[in-house]
Amino acid sequence: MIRVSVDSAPIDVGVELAGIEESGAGGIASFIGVVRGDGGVTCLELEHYPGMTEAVLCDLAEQAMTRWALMSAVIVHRVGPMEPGERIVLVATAAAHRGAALEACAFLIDRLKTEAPFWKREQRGERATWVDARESDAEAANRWTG
Amino acid sequence: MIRVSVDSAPIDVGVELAGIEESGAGGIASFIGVVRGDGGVTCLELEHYPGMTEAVLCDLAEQAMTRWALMSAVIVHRVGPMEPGERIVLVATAAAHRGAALEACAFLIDRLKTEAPFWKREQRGERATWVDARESDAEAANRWTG
Amino acid sequence: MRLLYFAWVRETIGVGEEDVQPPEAVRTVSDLIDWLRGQSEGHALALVDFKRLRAAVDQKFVPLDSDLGPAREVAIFPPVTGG
Amino acid sequence: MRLLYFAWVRETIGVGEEDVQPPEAVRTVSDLIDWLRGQSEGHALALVDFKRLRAAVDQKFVPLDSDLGPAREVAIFPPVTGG
Repeated sequence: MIRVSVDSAPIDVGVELAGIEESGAGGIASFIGVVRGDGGVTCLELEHYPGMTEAVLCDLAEQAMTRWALMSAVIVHRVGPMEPGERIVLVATAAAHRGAALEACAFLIDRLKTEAPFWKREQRGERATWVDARESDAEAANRWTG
Repeated sequence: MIRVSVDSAPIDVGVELAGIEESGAGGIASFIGVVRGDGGVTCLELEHYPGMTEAVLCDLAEQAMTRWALMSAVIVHRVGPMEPGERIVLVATAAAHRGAALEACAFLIDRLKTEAPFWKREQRGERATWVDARESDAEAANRWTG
Repeated sequence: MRLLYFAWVRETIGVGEEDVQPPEAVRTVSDLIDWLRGQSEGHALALVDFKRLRAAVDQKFVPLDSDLGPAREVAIFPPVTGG
Repeated sequence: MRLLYFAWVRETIGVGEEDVQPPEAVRTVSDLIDWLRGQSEGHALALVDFKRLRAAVDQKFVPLDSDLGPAREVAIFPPVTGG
């Protein structure tokens, strides 16, 4: 089962994980990204490329399903404005054994960071700045190549 | 924040992850182990060594907190009888960045498998058999040494 | 040809999308960006530095030196920062 | 000295815990296991194979050749299978 969602509604972790548990897997790994409030950020806004985003996420989920023989892969990404403490992204993978689930989960979040067309803008009071891409993200994504 | 629990009550993932999200972390990684029904298993029973179990889990959580500079580490392990589809274990880690959270989560579940005094007995109808330890678990735990 | 802009590229140009008909000589994504720079001050400012730009043709990421081919939709944007 | 047994070691011996006073000559965990084998048929059967046994002294895992020292609680059990 693949589930990909890009939506402005808050992410309900309980519901998403309950859904993936029904796949009969022995192990479910997940990663949740949360808006950090450090550096005085009051609001984070996520812009994306509708249509392309969903296609990229589906393609990543399919790659993970095949490479790690997963039973399920779920990617839920929030867009629009959100506050510190709110969830930006949930990635979850289900497999017969834990090693596959954990690796596939790391693969999905690493590759999402460099391949999915999202852009973050941080608001600090009245001032808004677009977040720069990080070199460390490119390195993390590269370790899955080949 | 460290939270360790060994209990016969079902594991509530929503509650556990909501608790860990409050630590102000940017990333939360988790692993959930679920009772598999393959091979005709009708019931799984978990026995443990009260006192020692909690001490081992606390020690593992403390090691992970230090090694990956975590904000939180949670280990919740169920004991007693449970049915296929029910959760046996939840491990969750919170860190400023995803790499630390994901690695620490893998460390905790790998080491728990070989160091925490739990024993599984599988019931298939009337027949009960104690589960044998797996060589692959020892190998997975060893990769964190040194 | 439909153009889409995102993030600060969109903000600096002042529109999120527009339809353009570039001349025949515009063959690659870089050619297109070069040509767009002459369209307005906003375009010139947003598109000044190739190194800060990425592109997708018909919703697939491509290097900037790629041929446009029979592209219907070209998107120009900064490096992505999701997750 | 308090002894604890778990999993099939407990089932085969027939009790989960017992208090024993081994003779002076019992110095290591293996010595203790050897001595316990003579206590009952259940003990003999459960403890027949060192390779299938693990132990903890005062709630710390120890190799079977460890000295018991002033141990108050010794647990004998199969390799663990949690998670």
